[in-house]
Amino acid sequence: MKKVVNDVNQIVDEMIEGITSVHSNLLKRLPNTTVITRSDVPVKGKVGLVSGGGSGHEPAHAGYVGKGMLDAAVVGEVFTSPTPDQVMEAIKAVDSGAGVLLIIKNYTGDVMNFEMAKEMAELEGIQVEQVIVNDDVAVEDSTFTTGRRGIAGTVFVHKIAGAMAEKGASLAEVKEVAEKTIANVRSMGVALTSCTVPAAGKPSFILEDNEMEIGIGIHGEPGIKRIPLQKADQIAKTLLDNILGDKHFGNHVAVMINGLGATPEMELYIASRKVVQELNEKGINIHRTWVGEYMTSLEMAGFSITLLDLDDQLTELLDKECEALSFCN
Amino acid sequence: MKKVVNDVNQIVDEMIEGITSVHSNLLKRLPNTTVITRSDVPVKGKVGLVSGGGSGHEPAHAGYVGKGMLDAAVVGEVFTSPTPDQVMEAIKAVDSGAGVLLIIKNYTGDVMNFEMAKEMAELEGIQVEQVIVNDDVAVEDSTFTTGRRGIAGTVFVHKIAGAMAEKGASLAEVKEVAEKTIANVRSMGVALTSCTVPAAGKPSFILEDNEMEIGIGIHGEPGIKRIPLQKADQIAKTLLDNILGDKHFGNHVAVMINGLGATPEMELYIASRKVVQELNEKGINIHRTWVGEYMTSLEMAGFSITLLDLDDQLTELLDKECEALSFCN
Amino acid sequence: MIILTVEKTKKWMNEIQKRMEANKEQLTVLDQAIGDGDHGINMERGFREVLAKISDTEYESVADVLKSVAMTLTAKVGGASGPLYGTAFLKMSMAMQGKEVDEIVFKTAVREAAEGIKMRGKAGMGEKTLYDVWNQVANFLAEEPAEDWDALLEVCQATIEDTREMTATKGRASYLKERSKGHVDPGSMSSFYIFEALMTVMETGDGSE
Amino acid sequence: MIILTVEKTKKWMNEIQKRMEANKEQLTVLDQAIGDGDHGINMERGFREVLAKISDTEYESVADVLKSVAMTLTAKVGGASGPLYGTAFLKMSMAMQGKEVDEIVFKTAVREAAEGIKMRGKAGMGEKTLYDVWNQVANFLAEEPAEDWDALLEVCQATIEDTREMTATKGRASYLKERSKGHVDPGSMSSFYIFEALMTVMETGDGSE
Ligand SMILES: Nc1ncnc2c1ncn2[C@@H]1O[C@H](COP(=O)(O)OP(=O)(O)O)[C@@H](O)[C@H]1O
Ligand SMILES: Nc1ncnc2c1ncn2[C@@H]1O[C@H](COP(=O)(O)OP(=O)(O)O)[C@@H](O)[C@H]1O
Ligand SMILES: [Mg+2]
Ligand SMILES: [Mg+2]
Ligand SMILES: [Mg+2]
Ligand SMILES: [Mg+2]
Repeated sequence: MKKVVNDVNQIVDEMIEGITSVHSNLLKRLPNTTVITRSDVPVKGKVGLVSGGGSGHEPAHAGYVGKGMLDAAVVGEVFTSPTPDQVMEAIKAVDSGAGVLLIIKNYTGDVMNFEMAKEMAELEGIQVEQVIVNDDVAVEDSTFTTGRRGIAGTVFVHKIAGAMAEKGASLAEVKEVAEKTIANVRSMGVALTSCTVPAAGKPSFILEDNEMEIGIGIHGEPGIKRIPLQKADQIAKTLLDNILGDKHFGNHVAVMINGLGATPEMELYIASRKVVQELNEKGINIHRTWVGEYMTSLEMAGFSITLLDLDDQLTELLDKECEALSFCN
Repeated sequence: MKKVVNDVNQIVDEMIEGITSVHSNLLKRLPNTTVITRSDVPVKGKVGLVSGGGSGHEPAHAGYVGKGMLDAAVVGEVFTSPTPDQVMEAIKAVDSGAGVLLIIKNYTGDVMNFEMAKEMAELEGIQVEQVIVNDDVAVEDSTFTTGRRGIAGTVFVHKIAGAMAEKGASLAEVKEVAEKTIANVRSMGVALTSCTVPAAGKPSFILEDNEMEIGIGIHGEPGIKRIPLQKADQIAKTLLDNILGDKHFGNHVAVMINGLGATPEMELYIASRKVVQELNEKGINIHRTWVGEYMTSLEMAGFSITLLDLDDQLTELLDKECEALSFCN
Repeated sequence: MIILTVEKTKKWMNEIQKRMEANKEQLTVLDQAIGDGDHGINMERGFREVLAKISDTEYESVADVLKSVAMTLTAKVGGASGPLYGTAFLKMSMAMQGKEVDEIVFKTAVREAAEGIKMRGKAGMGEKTLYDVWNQVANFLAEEPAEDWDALLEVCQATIEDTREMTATKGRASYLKERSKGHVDPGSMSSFYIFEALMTVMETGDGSE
Repeated sequence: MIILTVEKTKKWMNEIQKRMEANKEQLTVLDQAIGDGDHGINMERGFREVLAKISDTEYESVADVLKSVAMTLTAKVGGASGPLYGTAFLKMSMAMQGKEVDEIVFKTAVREAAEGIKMRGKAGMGEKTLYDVWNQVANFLAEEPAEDWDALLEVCQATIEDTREMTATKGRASYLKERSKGHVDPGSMSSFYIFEALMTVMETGDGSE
């Protein structure tokens, strides 16, 4: 394992220190927590937005904290949901009386820990709602199982709910538009290499030199199948076809091509070219495409594609200015 | 070699198509060239700024094209300087009569190809000046040899010269401030793993599991020495000490912690934490720190540190708004 | 007969911690196969923190120790296993509140823990989670005396083996669907260590040495 | 005696192209050791483009062919080697302009090419660049008749070996300082193939078959 670290047990702490010391004008750390918030929380009269999860997905989630997006990101150990007490600290810090929305990615751990925090916060009289993002079409959508994972599409939920909250909407309204976004967003990813959890010291899985894993999760959870490495166009088409086959999309979408960590931007753009071509051919208008690293999996090579079906409201909220470091420019 | 590509011979072409089709509102490709320009060139009355180099350093250089930064980026084959005819096309496209400044990184190939283009452009009556960035303190500064390489510090030169040009300054003035920036900027990098040039198909060099290369170049050129992997803080301190030892810095600097491709943001922030600490201890004020991927080396793991010594003029220009995709937010 | 005292409970945690440390890598490897490769790391961290917390604290009752354990696990583990084990120990603590821990209390506590896991994780039997182990142990205790520790461990082991052939429908392994078959559930394995640790404590006296 | 015709020149390019293709990997490996690992890729691409350009074109003179070669290399190679080889062939073309290529013209052309490289690359002898080879070849031709091709190749080879022990002071290898020792200069190696190709053409008749 080759990583730029000091002590594997201090990674999260030192990363948070790094982020908040570099961006002290925008962000702050709640003392003795793993919570990063806007420097001006609680924002008077505004619904507070809290998200988070295990670390190793940077820039998620601290990169989405800022005016017009999240109020706080709760940081867990690498690939491990943060604990309820930390989420609770975040809720308390961002609540200005207008209530708090938790944006949770659909993993058993995240859901349980955030729900426990919600219960604790409600006991203290804070109004808390939650939405659960489950955009990964690689996993079967079933109520009998854990269901679909939340992956890169979560970033659009942060953005749109954030813009809605910034407008002064009520908790119910913010929750409603977050749920609409979740209903409208779909993603799927592919891995070319594994990642290595620092404390584990060894790759999470092994892909042979000619293999790739279609439908990979952002924690290195296996996907749909392991097949021989294909050309960029073929990979992009497979992911896109799975996404388009899962839901009927209208003719106006936002697109995200998300690098999982080690894939050079050069390759992301080669894949993007095909995505743009395919959507053009299908007569689907692209409102805007984000290409870069938004929801990573440590140093995994690979990428995901996300499509968000837009209506007028979502478009307006997506376009609103914001100040989070990793999305707003 | 595991890469998201179609045909290794089409990589550059397809990447350019990807970039310009995704960002068609901001950027365009000059037909039948490997030149990416602002969509509104030539900008009336403004000095034109052209940079570029081999590809494989994305987001350099197309990510720095936009209002307030570059007018055009000339894209070469992977790690290979673009040819004079392509540079010439860029010069012609951006010249509005106010002249053109070439921002060249100090590599024999880049210097020769850009100089040939300059000669050609001058024959056609276009006023062209050039500056050569050589910020890499890992290489000896000597007039008898090729001298120092241009690495991540180049991005600050783009930004500052770009802001100056946008203000309506003359070619001589823009060149002067670019040269001041070059005189004030220093960088140094470290590699943990090699990169693989797609057409070569094999890693450019091999680092053992416990080795790192101090002073690496952005094309995988070897650096100062190969030593056992150290802790993040130690690495950051070594790079910083080399930079601070090379030139006297005042007490107001801009900082860039630049990932070389495969190093997760998590690790960049762990290194950043140390850099901030060290500078604080030395009483050097940080105006702002950029952490991310700005001048990469394909999928190399590692990072570089850049320090820019600021005065009032440089600070003002660095802070000016701009619209390039990968620097301005 | 009182079967758990404050001292014994502390010793139990001590024994768990040893096992989590010794098997950190095994649990992580199991989790790499069908999860995200952090279960050993999570459990080792959790019980390291538990020991740090309880070692120097004076407790009035077993319930108090277990409450401390529950809070620490909940606050330090995260992931799926944090809330689940946190809930399990909290439910045990609640069942023991104000009582000395004799066989009846102990058995009720384990059943409550299993129900707590079920409630928190929304998983039933056969979904390839640690609930399988806790439920089978509770079932065993409902029928058999709480002194046949070897038999109890056999139940654990058999259940672990059963999880191998199951298709996961809860937790991270569920994403794999049929591909989750052929691998033992990591959480069931860590639950085994918890009961194995308990057995060691039970068989080596009251731990008040 | 005329030693280069249009046909022979085309054949020369053909022979160069074959060698660059066959030795693409070798040149790249040499460049990986002390450069950035693209020299073989650059040369193979360059001469592939040269052939594509000149094959179907009718030329009036050797000078015209070489001008085409120079333009193509300049526009298609990039890096350090593009301008250098572009300049070399352009200078040869200029020296042959309006002339038939006899031994005298040929010798002058090679000298001009070497001077062009020196001017463009600002490198002198012993800096571990392809200038070393071109300069030594030009020196050899100043003394010896242009028909002792074997001897000429020996000069090339000896120079390549000399570059091995040099410390680079120009080009990318210069960043390595003393560490550049022990490796042959990739550009010198590709220059060798250019002269080797020329020898093959010279020794197998006028290429007009
Ligand atoms: N819904 C659930 N109910 C009961 N146990 C579960 C559930 N989901 C997961 N588990 C247990 O948690 C274990 C994984 O724990 P761990 O790896 O620490 O958390 P995570 O899956 O968040 O990385 C699984 O092996 C399984 O036994
Ligand atoms: N200043 C120079 N003068 C003469 N030859 C040079 C100079 N710099 C580099 N070279 C030659 O160019 C070769 C490298 O070419 P190439 O790898 O294609 O370009 P780059 O170094 O830009 O990647 C070197 O081996 C050397 O022979
Ligand atoms: Mg986990
Ligand atoms: Mg090169
Ligand atoms: Mg796990
Ligand atoms: Mg080279």
